[in-house]
Amino acid sequence: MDADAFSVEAAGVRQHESAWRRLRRNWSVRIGGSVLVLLVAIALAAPLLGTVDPTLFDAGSRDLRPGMTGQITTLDGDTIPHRFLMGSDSFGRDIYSRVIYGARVSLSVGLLVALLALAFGISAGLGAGYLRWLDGVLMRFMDGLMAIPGILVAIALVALWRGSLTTVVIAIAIPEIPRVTRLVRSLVLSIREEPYVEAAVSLGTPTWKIMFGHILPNTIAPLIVQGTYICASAILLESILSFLGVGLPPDIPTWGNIMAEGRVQFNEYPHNVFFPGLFLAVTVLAVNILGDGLRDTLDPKMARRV
Amino acid sequence: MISFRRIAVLAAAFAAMGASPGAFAQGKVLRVVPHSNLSILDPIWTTAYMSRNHGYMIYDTLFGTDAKARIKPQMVDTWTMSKDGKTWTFKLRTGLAFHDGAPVTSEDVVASLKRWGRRDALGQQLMTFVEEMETPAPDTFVLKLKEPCGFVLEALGKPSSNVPFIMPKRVAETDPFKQIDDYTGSGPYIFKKDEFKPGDRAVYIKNTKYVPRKEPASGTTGGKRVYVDRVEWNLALRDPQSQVNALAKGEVDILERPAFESYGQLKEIKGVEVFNRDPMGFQYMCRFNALHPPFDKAAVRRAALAAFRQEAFLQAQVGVKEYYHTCPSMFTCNTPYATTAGSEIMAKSNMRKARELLKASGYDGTPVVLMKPTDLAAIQKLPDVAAQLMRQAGFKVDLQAMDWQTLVSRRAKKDPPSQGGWNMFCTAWVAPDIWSPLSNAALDTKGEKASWFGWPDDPKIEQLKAQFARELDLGKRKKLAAEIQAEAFAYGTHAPLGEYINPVALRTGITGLVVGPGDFYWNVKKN
Amino acid sequence: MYKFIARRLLSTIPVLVIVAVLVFLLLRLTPGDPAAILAGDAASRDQIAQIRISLGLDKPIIVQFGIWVSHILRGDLGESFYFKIKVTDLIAQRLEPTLALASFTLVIAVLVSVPLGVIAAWRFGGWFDRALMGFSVLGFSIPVFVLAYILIWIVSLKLGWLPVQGYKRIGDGFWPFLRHLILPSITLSVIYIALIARVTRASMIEALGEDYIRTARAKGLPESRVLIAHALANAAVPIVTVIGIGVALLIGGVVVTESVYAIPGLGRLTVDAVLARDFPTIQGVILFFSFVYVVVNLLIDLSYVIFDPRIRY
Amino acid sequence: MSAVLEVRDLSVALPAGGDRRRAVERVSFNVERGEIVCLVGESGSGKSVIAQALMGLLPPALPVTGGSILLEGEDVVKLRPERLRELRATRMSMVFQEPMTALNPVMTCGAQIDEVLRQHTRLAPGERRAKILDIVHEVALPDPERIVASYPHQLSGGQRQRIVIAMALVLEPVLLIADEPTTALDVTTQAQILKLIQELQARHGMGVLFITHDFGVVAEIAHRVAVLRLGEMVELGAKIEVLMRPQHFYTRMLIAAVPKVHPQGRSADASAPLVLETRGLSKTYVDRGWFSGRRAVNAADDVTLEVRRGQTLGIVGESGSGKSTVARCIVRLIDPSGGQIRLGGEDIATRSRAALRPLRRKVQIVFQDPYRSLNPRRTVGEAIIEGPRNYGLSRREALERARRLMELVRMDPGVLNRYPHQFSGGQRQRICIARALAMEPELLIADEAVSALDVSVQAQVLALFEEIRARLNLAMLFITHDLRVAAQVCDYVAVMSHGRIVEQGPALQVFGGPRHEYTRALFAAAPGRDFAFGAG
Repeated sequence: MDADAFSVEAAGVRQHESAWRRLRRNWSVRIGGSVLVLLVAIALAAPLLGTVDPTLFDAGSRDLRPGMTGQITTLDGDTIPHRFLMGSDSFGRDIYSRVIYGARVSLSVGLLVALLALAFGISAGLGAGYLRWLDGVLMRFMDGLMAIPGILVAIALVALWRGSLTTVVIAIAIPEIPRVTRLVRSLVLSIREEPYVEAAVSLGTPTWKIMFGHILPNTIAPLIVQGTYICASAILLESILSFLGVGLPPDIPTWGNIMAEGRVQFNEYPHNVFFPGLFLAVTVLAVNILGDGLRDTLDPKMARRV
Repeated sequence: MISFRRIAVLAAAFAAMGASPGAFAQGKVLRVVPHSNLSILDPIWTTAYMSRNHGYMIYDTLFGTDAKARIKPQMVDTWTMSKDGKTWTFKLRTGLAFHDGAPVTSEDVVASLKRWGRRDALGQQLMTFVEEMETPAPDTFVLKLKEPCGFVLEALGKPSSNVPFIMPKRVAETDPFKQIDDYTGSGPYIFKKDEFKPGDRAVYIKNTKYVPRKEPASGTTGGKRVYVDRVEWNLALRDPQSQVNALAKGEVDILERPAFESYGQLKEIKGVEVFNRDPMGFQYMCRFNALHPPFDKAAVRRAALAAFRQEAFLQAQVGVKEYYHTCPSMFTCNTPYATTAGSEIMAKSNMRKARELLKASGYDGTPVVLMKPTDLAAIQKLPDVAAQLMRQAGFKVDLQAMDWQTLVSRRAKKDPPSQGGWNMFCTAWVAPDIWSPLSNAALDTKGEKASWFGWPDDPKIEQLKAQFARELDLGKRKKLAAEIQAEAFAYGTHAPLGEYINPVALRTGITGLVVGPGDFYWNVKKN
Repeated sequence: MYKFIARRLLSTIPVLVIVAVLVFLLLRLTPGDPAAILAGDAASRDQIAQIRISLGLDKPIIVQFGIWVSHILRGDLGESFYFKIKVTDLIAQRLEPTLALASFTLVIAVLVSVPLGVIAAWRFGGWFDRALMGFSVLGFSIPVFVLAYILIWIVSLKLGWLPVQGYKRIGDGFWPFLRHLILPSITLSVIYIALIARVTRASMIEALGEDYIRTARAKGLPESRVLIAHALANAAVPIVTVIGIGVALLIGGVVVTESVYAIPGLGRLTVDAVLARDFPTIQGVILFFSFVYVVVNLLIDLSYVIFDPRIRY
Repeated sequence: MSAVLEVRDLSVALPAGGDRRRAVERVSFNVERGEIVCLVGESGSGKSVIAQALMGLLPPALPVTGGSILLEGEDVVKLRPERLRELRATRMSMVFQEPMTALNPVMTCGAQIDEVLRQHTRLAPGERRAKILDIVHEVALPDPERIVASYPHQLSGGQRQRIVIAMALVLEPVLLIADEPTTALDVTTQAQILKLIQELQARHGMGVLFITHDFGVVAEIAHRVAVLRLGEMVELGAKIEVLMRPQHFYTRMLIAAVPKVHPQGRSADASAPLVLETRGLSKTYVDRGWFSGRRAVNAADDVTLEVRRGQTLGIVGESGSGKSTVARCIVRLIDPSGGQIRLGGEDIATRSRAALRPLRRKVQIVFQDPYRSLNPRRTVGEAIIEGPRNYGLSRREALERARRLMELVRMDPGVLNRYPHQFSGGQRQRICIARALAMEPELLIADEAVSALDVSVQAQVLALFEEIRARLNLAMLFITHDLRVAAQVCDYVAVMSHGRIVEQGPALQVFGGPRHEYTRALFAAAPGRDFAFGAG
């Protein structure tokens, strides 16, 4: 008699295979994930990939086209011949090394911004979703923050606080916080109405345990998805800040800085913009594709929305 | 459904919003991309070069400086100096009129000089000699001095900021510490106030009533003849690549200061030429802060000097071979006081020697705080080169990027680098500012009392400079200058890094650009 | 309905107040002394102190805020340190190009993206849908300025079709006005198209899954009518909403686009002001943009009344 | 009589990865003019797929792979899309399950009916309007003028369903397909809609294919019945034949599972100890907007009831009657605004959360939706031991208890480390019961706990509740909208309407002789109430 209950609803059961397996089967996740893993590997292994110190230059080797050979003088004063795989910039720096090392900065910016925005957003969102007295004040504040176009906040903050990794990350993260907060809050508000949370209440589970044991874990999937989008837009925004001259100091090799410096002679030496631009676009694309894949597999409800 | 009538109404509303008087420009328009933004329209209130250039468009001057640095009369027709040298009488030439039609009178001149005399450094000095300014006739004014003064004409014909421009009396009576808001001048162009949008554009139209002098134009002197109907300064076009593109497409006529990186492209473009109107050009230098370690020691400064190969700086910063040359002199090369004295340490720059010097100096590894401006393309690569060369020599370098505004306020601080001070920065000078030991601010070695930042303390230089000032013989002066330079290199006041020019780029067919220390737009023809 | 409108109007007040507080704090709590900047290079300590007093910077911060707000309420945003004119005048001067660029972009974006999104949703999972999704992800991934350079290089320099830079007032003739706007607008619209097409597609897919679509089909209506009268009409609210939210994106894009194309609009003004540390202008522009953003989204919220009768209470 | 619809060997494929190869497997049946044929089956039986196939509305993922659908001789399967569109609404029409979502919310009802006329006729606007008002009048909607100008959200569910019916019938089709048209409606509304369909069918003489899972409805409306199981037709015949003498074991099982509408008549011991007692319990929701005035809604008003050990009190009511509010107040998921809740003599209505904690375990609740009642990220074992662990039981002991309880609810204790998504709805509901029982409660509340389940599963879970109550001597509060279910398990019944209890008493008494007018109306509306399923 009971066995029949199995078969009748077996159709429903089949579709709920484990999230991990669905992830691995999803093409977006596969493509975006592998490209990203590759980029991270490149960033980590930068010194091993035939690069030189990305800040080193030799004016005699300036404006070389990709593949040409020139020379580089090391900090020890030795002059060594060097093949400029992606050409050199108007200083005579090796674009290839700068792009490879730039991956470290750009990826860190993306990751740190996402983590920072999520950390603050989650705290604020949990607070607003669970503490009624905090909700009104906090959400009005977030509404206000959200009304200021993010890029303006970022530009103003970086320009006024002077560019450094910390300030750039903070400045890009701040405008993202209200969005995360809103998301977390709405998730908390809807999850706390779920019967399994009510069941936990009636089981005598203390509030903090419900918050961290029942509610937070169920917000993770949409938050990971949101995190990837924040990461992608942060990498992009960093390059825009650099382009406008309010990003990280120009001697730090970020993709945005390489492009910002190369744009002066874009028509003549497009490789200065092309290679970092390509890496940037591929990275952002990979993160976005990964985000789409994660959303489709982890958070089908949201998938229908955007 | 949106009806056509509604679209028409919308379009009309749009048109009404966009329409501005005189927008339908007639005749020849010269479209110029100036080197910077024009934000202040009072050339007496500020020393900004853009405001000076604006002044030359709409005002005229009593005297001017020609291409060979000689003072020539401009608004003045004739002048006399009394025997005792204490009374100067000037007669204005005929036909001078302001844009509103009123004739230029001596009262306007006196009021203008008074205001200038409150703001300009040289003007202030002149005013200490002036006892009285009189206006015996509308075309005559008289300077009565307390004692004879040798630089009356030099002051009145001063080519660069602040220039004693002649304004109408009512304007010149504005508080010198407030900006004027009436831009009536008597110069070759008339300012279109209604079309001026800071950060967008400034427009000048030909002053058809202007009477030029007979002589050919030279520097700020001679006949300021106008061959175009309208000059538009494009203040919005700041992106270097866009500037080149716009010039290539003929959307603008002149780029005042193309980025060095752009010359390679500019020379390739058909219909575009490059022209240098400031032959003496600029000199680069890096300045040490002698107050704080590690550059409080001459030996350390000299180690840096030994590391600084001028070619490295020039090649990275300028790049275009024909636009730069190394110059071992602290005084502009190819000018009277140029010398090689004491320059061996740089002229024969040698990294091995730099390392030895640094080791011998007892350098303890204190990082050099090197300030880098991020928004001045003409000098922003120098600090990077300096940093790399110094690192190669064994220095520790803390390269700090900031905008020029910040750099300027920070370089004035005498605090230690750890408390918001600094060790080093790089900059560029126009030739006339440094071509003599007296004008070269970097050679002010009065220690903390020195007028320029870095505060080197070398009484010997000061003593030689005093001698130089009193010496009248050119040969002896040259010798003194050489001695001064040798001592300066030995002390390590600063590192001269070579010289460069920054020619304008213009469309073929634009001719007649005036050579001189500013960007002037009379005499320019457009085909 | 009037209650809804009144409530929505009143609810923008706290938002604007908080915007004002944030903009004020943003700049007042950053390092750098406005007085020193205003005083210029050669100012003495006394002069700076003098300027501090004249700017009211010596007063307690709360008093400064009060003064500042009272000025704003009187329509006075102060005088630009850098441009030396009233910030309100400055904004007025720079408004037209930005307005033209933004509205033109908006028109292009909506005209292109909504049909694309509708078709993609209709052919959900087909090649068109995949291509559009691919394009939209790509649109999010290319920095605006790189796109701008590529477009200029191809369209203006190689093909010579359009000007490379600049802005012509509509008073200078409609055709020059349009010619100068086309390229910047296309550049700017790419990301916007990507965004709106994505949302259109998603909300269309959701709408197409609703029961009333099945009802409409069961009535024997042709597909076009099902798509537009039923699905799109119901998907309108999220689409219109994202157009409003996208205004923030547009403002960000304007800042970059105007810099590349040398358009003397508010975006350029922002960059110039920031680089010059022109505090009153930065505050003014951010405040203005935020105000526009709030108003646009207010209007969009009010437009729900048209799109969704359920809101009319 | 001639067949308006002939379905022959219809097969519809399922996409790969489904639980079976075909959604519908070689199904054949006729619908004659003037006849109502009921398609009956549980969820997943393929009955709705058939309905959509008839209209040509199947999604591309579910293609017809064989057979034919002849509508007045024309094969719908082979028709060009244009012709198919012509037939819809003119020859065949459809009425859907969810009246709340079946209408376009941004179009007035009149415009939606008008669309049909504009699409399929060349009538002038005035004629169309007259026709619309006619049909709206015919489906017995009051004030047609106002209704036509209304948007769907301004109408009640029953009214909306009437609009859908009006839309379907305005062009007098020969075939009406009704896909569970009353399932989402309250029982009284359901009765009205069923009556309307019967009347209209009789008046217009069309064929009706009526799809339902509810044998009560079948008994009420059908002429003939077809029973579907997993896409196959297992039985087809006249109503009486199928309901009274089912041939197939599955049909027999289904019919046996239908709860009887008459209470079982257990003698309730009125002297058993009182577990729960509410006195004047009320809950008022106050909507205090910023700018709108106060609006108060009495969700529960002066509710007084008692539950004794070993006995079940059923609260019966339609949606919005406040029955769930009462349950949630008792568990203190929401705070009552007045009255007392006495649990074992102690009033918990106003206790603080902290003070409430020791008493929490005495009352446990099982919710309606088995899919949302378990945290998807926790194993069922974790779910069951959560409560006992909160009250200090060691993990080992708690797991031991969980295993015992799994056996009690007829589940394999070995599956404790699985996640909820690996179980069916019925199984999850068993797990929820185990979770509640793990607290060793004195009172178990079942809030519509079997409403979301198919009738066969429902019967099993009901039996389980009954067994547990008896075995553990529990007090139970059973909340349901379904009179049959209430009759099945309750010793006492309270009938609620608009937040108030209108009648309560022993089940036998209330069911046998309802005194309150509302109760009588409710009972009268229960479909198939006079039908003795399988009797004979």
